[in-house]
Amino acid sequence: MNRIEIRDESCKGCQYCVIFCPRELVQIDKGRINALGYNPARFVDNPDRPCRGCALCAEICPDALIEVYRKEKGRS
Amino acid sequence: MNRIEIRDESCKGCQYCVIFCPRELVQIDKGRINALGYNPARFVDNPDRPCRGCALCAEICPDALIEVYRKEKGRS
Amino acid sequence: MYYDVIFSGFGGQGVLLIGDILAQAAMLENRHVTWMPSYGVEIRGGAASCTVVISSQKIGSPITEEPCGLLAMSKPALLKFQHKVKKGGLLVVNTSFVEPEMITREDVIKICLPASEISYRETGDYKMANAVLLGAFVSLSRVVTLQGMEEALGVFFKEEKQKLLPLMIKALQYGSEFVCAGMNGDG
Amino acid sequence: MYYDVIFSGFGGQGVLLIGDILAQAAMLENRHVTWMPSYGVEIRGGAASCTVVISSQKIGSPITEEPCGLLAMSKPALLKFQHKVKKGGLLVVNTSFVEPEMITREDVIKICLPASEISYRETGDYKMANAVLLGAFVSLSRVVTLQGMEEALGVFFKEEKQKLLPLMIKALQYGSEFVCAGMNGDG
Amino acid sequence: MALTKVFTRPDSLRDLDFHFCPGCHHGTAHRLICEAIDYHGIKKKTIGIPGVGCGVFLYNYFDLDVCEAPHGRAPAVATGFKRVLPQNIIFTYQGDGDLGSIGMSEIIHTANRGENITVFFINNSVYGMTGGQMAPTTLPGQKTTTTPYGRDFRTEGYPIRMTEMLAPLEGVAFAARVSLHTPSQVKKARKAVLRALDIQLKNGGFSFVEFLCACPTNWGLSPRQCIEKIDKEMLQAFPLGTYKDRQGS
Amino acid sequence: MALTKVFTRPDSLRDLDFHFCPGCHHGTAHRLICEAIDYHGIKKKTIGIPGVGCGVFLYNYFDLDVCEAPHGRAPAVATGFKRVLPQNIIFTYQGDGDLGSIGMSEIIHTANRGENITVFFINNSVYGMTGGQMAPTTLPGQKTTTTPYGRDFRTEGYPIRMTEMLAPLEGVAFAARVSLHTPSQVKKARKAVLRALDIQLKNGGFSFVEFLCACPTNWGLSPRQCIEKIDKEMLQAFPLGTYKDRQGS
Amino acid sequence: MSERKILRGCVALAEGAIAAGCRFYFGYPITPQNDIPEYLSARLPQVEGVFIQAESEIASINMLLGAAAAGARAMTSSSGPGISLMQEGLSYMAGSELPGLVVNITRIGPGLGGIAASQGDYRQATRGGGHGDYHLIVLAPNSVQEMYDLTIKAFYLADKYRNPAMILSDAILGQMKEPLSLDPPPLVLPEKPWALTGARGRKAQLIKSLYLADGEMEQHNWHLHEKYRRLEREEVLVETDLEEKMEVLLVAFGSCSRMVHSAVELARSRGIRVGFLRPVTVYPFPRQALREVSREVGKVLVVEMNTGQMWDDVRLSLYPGCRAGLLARPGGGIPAPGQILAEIENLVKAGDGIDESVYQA
Amino acid sequence: MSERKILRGCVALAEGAIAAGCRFYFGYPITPQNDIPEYLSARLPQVEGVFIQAESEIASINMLLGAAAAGARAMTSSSGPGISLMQEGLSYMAGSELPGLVVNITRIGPGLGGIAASQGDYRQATRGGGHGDYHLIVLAPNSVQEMYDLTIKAFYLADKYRNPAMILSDAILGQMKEPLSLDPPPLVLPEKPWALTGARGRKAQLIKSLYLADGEMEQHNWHLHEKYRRLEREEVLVETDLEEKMEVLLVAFGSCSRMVHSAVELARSRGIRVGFLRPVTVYPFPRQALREVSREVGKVLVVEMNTGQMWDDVRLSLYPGCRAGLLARPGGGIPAPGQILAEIENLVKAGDGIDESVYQA
Ligand SMILES: Cc1ncc(C[n+]2csc(CCOP(=O)(O)OP(=O)(O)O)c2C)c(N)n1
Ligand SMILES: Cc1ncc(C[n+]2csc(CCOP(=O)(O)OP(=O)(O)O)c2C)c(N)n1
Ligand code: SF4
Ligand code: SF4
Ligand code: SF4
Ligand code: SF4
Ligand code: SF4
Ligand code: SF4
Ligand SMILES: [Mg+2]
Ligand SMILES: [Mg+2]
Repeated sequence: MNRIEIRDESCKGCQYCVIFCPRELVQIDKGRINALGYNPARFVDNPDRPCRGCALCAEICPDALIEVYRKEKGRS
Repeated sequence: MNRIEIRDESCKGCQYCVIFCPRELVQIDKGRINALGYNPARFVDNPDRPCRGCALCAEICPDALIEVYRKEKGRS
Repeated sequence: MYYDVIFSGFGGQGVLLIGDILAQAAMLENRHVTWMPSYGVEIRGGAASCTVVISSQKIGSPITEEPCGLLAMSKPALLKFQHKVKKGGLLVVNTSFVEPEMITREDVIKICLPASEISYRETGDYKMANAVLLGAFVSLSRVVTLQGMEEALGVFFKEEKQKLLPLMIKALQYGSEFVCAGMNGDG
Repeated sequence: MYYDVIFSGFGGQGVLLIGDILAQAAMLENRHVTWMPSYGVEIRGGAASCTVVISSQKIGSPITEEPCGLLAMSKPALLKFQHKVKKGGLLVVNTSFVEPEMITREDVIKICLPASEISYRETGDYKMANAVLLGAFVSLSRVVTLQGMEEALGVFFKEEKQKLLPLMIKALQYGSEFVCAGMNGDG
Repeated sequence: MALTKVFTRPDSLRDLDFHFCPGCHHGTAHRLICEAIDYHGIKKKTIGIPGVGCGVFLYNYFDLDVCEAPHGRAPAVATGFKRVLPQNIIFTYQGDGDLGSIGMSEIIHTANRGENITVFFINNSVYGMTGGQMAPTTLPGQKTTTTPYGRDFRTEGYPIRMTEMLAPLEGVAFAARVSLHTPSQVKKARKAVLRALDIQLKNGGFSFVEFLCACPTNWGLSPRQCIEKIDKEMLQAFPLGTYKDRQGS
Repeated sequence: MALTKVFTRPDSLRDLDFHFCPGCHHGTAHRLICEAIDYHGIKKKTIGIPGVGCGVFLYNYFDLDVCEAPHGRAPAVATGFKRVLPQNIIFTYQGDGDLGSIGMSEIIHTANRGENITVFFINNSVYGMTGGQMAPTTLPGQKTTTTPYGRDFRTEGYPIRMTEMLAPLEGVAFAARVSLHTPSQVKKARKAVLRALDIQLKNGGFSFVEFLCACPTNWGLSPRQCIEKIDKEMLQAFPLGTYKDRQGS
Repeated sequence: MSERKILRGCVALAEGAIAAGCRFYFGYPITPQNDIPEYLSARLPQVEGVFIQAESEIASINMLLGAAAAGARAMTSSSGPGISLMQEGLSYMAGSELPGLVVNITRIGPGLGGIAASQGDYRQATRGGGHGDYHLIVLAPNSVQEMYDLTIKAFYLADKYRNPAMILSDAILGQMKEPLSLDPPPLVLPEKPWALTGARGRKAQLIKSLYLADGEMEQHNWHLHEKYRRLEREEVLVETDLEEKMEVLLVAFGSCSRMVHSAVELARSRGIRVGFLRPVTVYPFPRQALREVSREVGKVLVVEMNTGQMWDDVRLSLYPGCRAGLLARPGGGIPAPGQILAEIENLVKAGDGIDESVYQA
Repeated sequence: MSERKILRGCVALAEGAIAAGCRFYFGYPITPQNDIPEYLSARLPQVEGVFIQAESEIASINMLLGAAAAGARAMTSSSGPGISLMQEGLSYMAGSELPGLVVNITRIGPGLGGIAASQGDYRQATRGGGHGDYHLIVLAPNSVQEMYDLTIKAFYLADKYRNPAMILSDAILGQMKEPLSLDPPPLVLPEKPWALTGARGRKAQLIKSLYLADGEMEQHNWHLHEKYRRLEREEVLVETDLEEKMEVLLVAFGSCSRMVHSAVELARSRGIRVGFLRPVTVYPFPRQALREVSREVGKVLVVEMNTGQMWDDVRLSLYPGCRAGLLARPGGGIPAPGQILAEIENLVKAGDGIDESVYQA
């Protein structure tokens, strides 16, 4: 149930998040063109290999568009 | 019979030649002031320790004022 | 004879190129001509446009406040320039990218054509939309002859690019025919 | 009242300093005064000189073409400046370095003194020759009082340098006395 | 079960879209610096000085006092600032054209003086802003708009390695080269940025971080291809690492 | 028995007294360069470009074509010459203020381009011509007219070692530091000068010779004391040696 | 017959340089002149020329100094801030009497400025931005054809007078395309016995700007001054389009003169008798020509894309009694023909004796 | 009572800076201004100030830019070639509206030049040697007292107008000693809410010269222009020494005006009615004052130590019908009072309507 939020109206479709998500949960939305004229990235969770909340996608997004939500660990 | 010639009217009395002659054959002529206003260096040969023609004095003179004359070696 | 036109669209749509071609054609027909791209600050942006002035006299300003014609390939282009067009001037709009409702001018000659679709249909490539629009523009404005245009095209599509030449010509002709058909049909 | 004088010699002889002292004395006596060193191109050289102008009025040019006085401590100094001295002006020459025969001007008041020897004799140091000459110059020109000079000296010889002050004063006085003696003797 | 936001934009970074091209790493560098400013809690005493290049509009994005500097001269401007405001945190943000070409003299002398400032250096191997001309860091053989036949080292020289050149200077307390092309490199880069500012906070002297960055537009490559180029070519020419890290005094 | 003249002024050195102060090593450097020009027989194709400093009047002494250059920019001027006249021999002659301070950018980029010229660098640790101000090579603690309290490395930095900085650049074929304070050092210096010009003759790339020199006037020392200072202090801060010697291609 | 092509202004200029025999380019990137180095980086190697991207504008101008001293036709180009950085080098070149071409495709100033068209560097170009008593020869094209022709001319004048020359242009002229005839005059490269090429077959010689003997610098300054006066006498270029009984004379240079000429045509079509004068050389400025023309017209309107820089030159030239007003648009503003026309009409209506006032946009 | 001391001009200037609250100096050695950095390198640490020997003049001006942007009173000094290298930075400072003092103890130009006194940088100083539409505030002292006083004034004006100021002096004034009163006005450092000191307690702010929005640069240029016009209205300083029914008016600035004033005294002692006018601010130039004075005298003689640079400003100011001749001595030549007197006498004899000719030495 971890998840990410992409501010997709500002996304430039560079695909870095797509390339680096270890779970392949980010895709380029070919069916949409945002106001900037790009096909934005989209988070598509997959129950088989759910989001780790690892934030690699966020780390690599050069436009700082990704927020990551993680379920609290027991201990912390 | 090796010897040096110092263009003493251009000498600035820096004493480098005096310092570096291994035979102590160059002296500052305290009794003379040249046109530049300096006490110039003077070559004073000494039969006890004659000039080697080594040109160390000439090598070190920053004003390029010293010429060195050496007797020809037998072989050369 | 004096005519000035603004070609405007997104970067990559080839508006600078068709301006260039028109200028070339005008030169071949022994007109005076200037081609002036827009330029902004040192910052990257999507818009591209150019102004072409054609005249039988020496040309003063290469910039125009009140163009005789506007060829708009994108929404921002239309919005930015349509109000400037001279009364009775010419407005050529690519409706593949612009909704016709966005045209607010009533006092100009308008021609709307879905150039990108036409381009794809006629040449198998979306990229010839600019030529389609240029064909339409030239046929209507008659600032140069269509023949002159084709000759000018030859200057641009040489060597490796030569294979594009027939496509370009086809697109150009289609745009032109589109207009003539309309003219004949409408009156 | 207006007086201008050039002090000139080799670098190291202290001609700039005595110019400075004279200027200081003039200020203490509420005169207008300027002190102007010579300056050349960016190249090292032996000559040094300065011009001091003293006036009861605001001073225009700090440079002079026709000085009232010249104090020459070296041959080049004499050769360079003696022809400039105003007719009837004053020429003070250090004959320890300059042969009196080199003085070609006849239309000026001349005073020749072997200042370096005097300095050595009177103060045990060759270096006060400048003060000896200054003393002579001031006594003859009377542009400032000898007392003013001594006061001015106090400004320059402070702290570590204070021990030089008595020597300086002595040299100054000797130069002055030399002149007065001559004046009395000669006429 | 509650979800915690574990990654978001730093506070010092304004909520504004970057003007950078898709895949340009200027944005990543911007974010990392803002994160470090937030981490150290120095937003209210930091002054940024961008060089002229695609980073020149830094003032739009950083919620800080910012001063423009002539092309290449940011280190001199920063020196002026730091001497007047020794308690403030001063950084420059310069491209490879700005710092390595026209500003070579300023960066070396500022580093040599041990000026207590931090320099962030964006090495994308071209002049981004002016349209992709050769930079001092352009790779041998690389085509740019002013090396249409590829950079020829015989007449145009080899890429200059700024970090290696600066690190030996005594005034330099910290010098590191990082890259921004993979998430793990970004994490390392974060540490270098934090350390550089930390040193300044401790009056340790001059600190320097070089970022290897992509310029997809002027490399004529997709962002994806850019990652590859960095991996295969840039890393060879510009080895990553911390070249110097001296304890602050 | 006949006496042979075994040492005299080189032909390229005009029969004129130097304007340099007593004990100044500019004269020695002048002589060595002229000797090397004579040795290589290149007097008629050599062009000298002095920087601005006490060596600026080189044109009075060298019997060569000589071109003035703005302070610090001799390497750029030399580049212009060499590109127009690749068959000629081009050298610059620059002081430590000229080359190491204002001209830092030009020397580094010229070296990095591997420009096939020779640079003679007179390091006397001060600005001689302008009256003894601090140079980039001034030693820590050294008093100059602009460091009346001694150079403070905390605000003014450490002496910059130009030879060490340039040698690693790929374009550099030869880089050596020599000294002129003893006859045996002068002999070593002669070899370095010869080698540097030789490399240029063979189109080997950029060659560089740094001379440690005394400025008795601005050091406030007698020439004799200067020798000591070079021996005790300069050699420590600026180790002698050939830092690079690449075969010409 | 001469070849006709449509070229961008910057490219025409680059081709002009090549036609003039220039084979050496040194420069540093800056918008809006990058078309020149980019084009030449590809073009020069084709003609065995040398293109160097210098590390800075300071390096550029000094490489140019070196190449010029070696006797070559050589050039650099830049814009605003880059030209400012060249001022020391330009002063040295003028002082050492070295020819060479510097192109300024201006941007807005002061400071970083913008890259839109501006004429704000007129003073810097014509008054000498560097130190000392000197001038550049400054040519201000107003068409792509002139970007080509005047570049050739500039090299010729630079060599003839042994003085650096400048092309003062802007983003409009640099970016726009127009047809031009590539019709270079036959290339005759002058002898340069003063150039330094190694002392083979002659005595060693020098190029320098500093003269040390007594009075030598003063003499050198007068020598340079005499050269500038000769330029004023012999090399002034001016374009005029006059009428009988003019009511008002318009003066403008460079790209701005294009808008002004459009306005002149407009005004004439409305029956106003307007004259037009364009300095083509802005240094030497056509003082004499303007003086003579202004004798016949009481009112002059200067139009500039700055806050009024050439205005000074115009007022220094006018026939006594004649007054000049100013229509100024700095910072990228372009005086549109309509705006100029309105000003002309105001002026005509205003009656006699206009005030020397500034008309802002 | 104020302290009186004999000081060298450069030292007086340095003391003036300290009296004005300047605590930051950045500079690079160059003759004949080395007395300023050398003196301040010892003096500033005594007042907790900072002295930095920059690596170049470019670094100097940009350090100054930084210090000024941080809100400090700061300065640099240089001469000829060094000032040329600062032109880009000066243009940025003017464009970013940053105060700060630049001192030019001029040397001969163009090029390397010599270190003797010259006024050949007048055009560069007053016309803006850098790119774009801007001006420096330029003060030209003619005594050691003014080296002190005008330095204080320059800091004050720079802050008031947020514009860089320049002291335009020369080797004569820099080297000479005169008595002066060290009588600084009470030091009131202005608030600088625009300065960058970190955004504590307020919003983050910017200092920049580039404005991107449509029309913003044009507006910014007019804003700067309005500042220069205000300077012209409110800050002109001029010294006059006039007579009734003057036969000729002499105009000179800086050290040259000293020789000219001597000549004026000489002429008066010979019964010639001569007036004297000295621009103290050379930018803003006293156009209005000169216009008014020249109304009463038909003949003006400009005396300059260059080939005639201020001459333009004088001619732009004169009352219509009044003409100005020029006595010029560039390259280190000093117009001696006797030479000037001779010229005055010629002029008086010449009758009406002198020609605008150049009198060379
Ligand atoms: C003095 C000066 N010269 C040239 C320029 C033009 N210019 C603007 S940015 C830039 C270089 C940009 O390259 P870089 O520093 O590598 O930054 P990037 O855009 O690649 O991040 C240049 C040359 C300028 N503004 N000022
Ligand atoms: C642009 C510029 N700045 C400053 C100067 C003044 N200047 C002349 S020589 C010199 C430095 C001399 O020092 P260095 O290069 O070490 O040579 P040295 O005299 O010690 O041999 C300086 C700063 C100048 N001529 N031009
Ligand atoms: S947080 Fe990790 S797993 Fe989740 S989308 Fe991002 S990269 Fe993929
Ligand atoms: S990394 Fe960021 S900008 Fe790139 S595609 Fe993903 S969300 Fe969009
Ligand atoms: S040649 Fe050698 S031995 Fe002879 S004087 Fe010179 S140093 Fe002495
Ligand atoms: S080394 Fe030369 S200058 Fe020095 S004392 Fe000896 S001869 Fe004279
Ligand atoms: S041009 Fe290059 S550096 Fe500039 S924003 Fe685009 S990708 Fe980034
Ligand atoms: S000042 Fe120094 S460097 Fe210059 S000539 Fe004298 S000793 Fe040599
Ligand atoms: Mg870059
Ligand atoms: Mg030195």
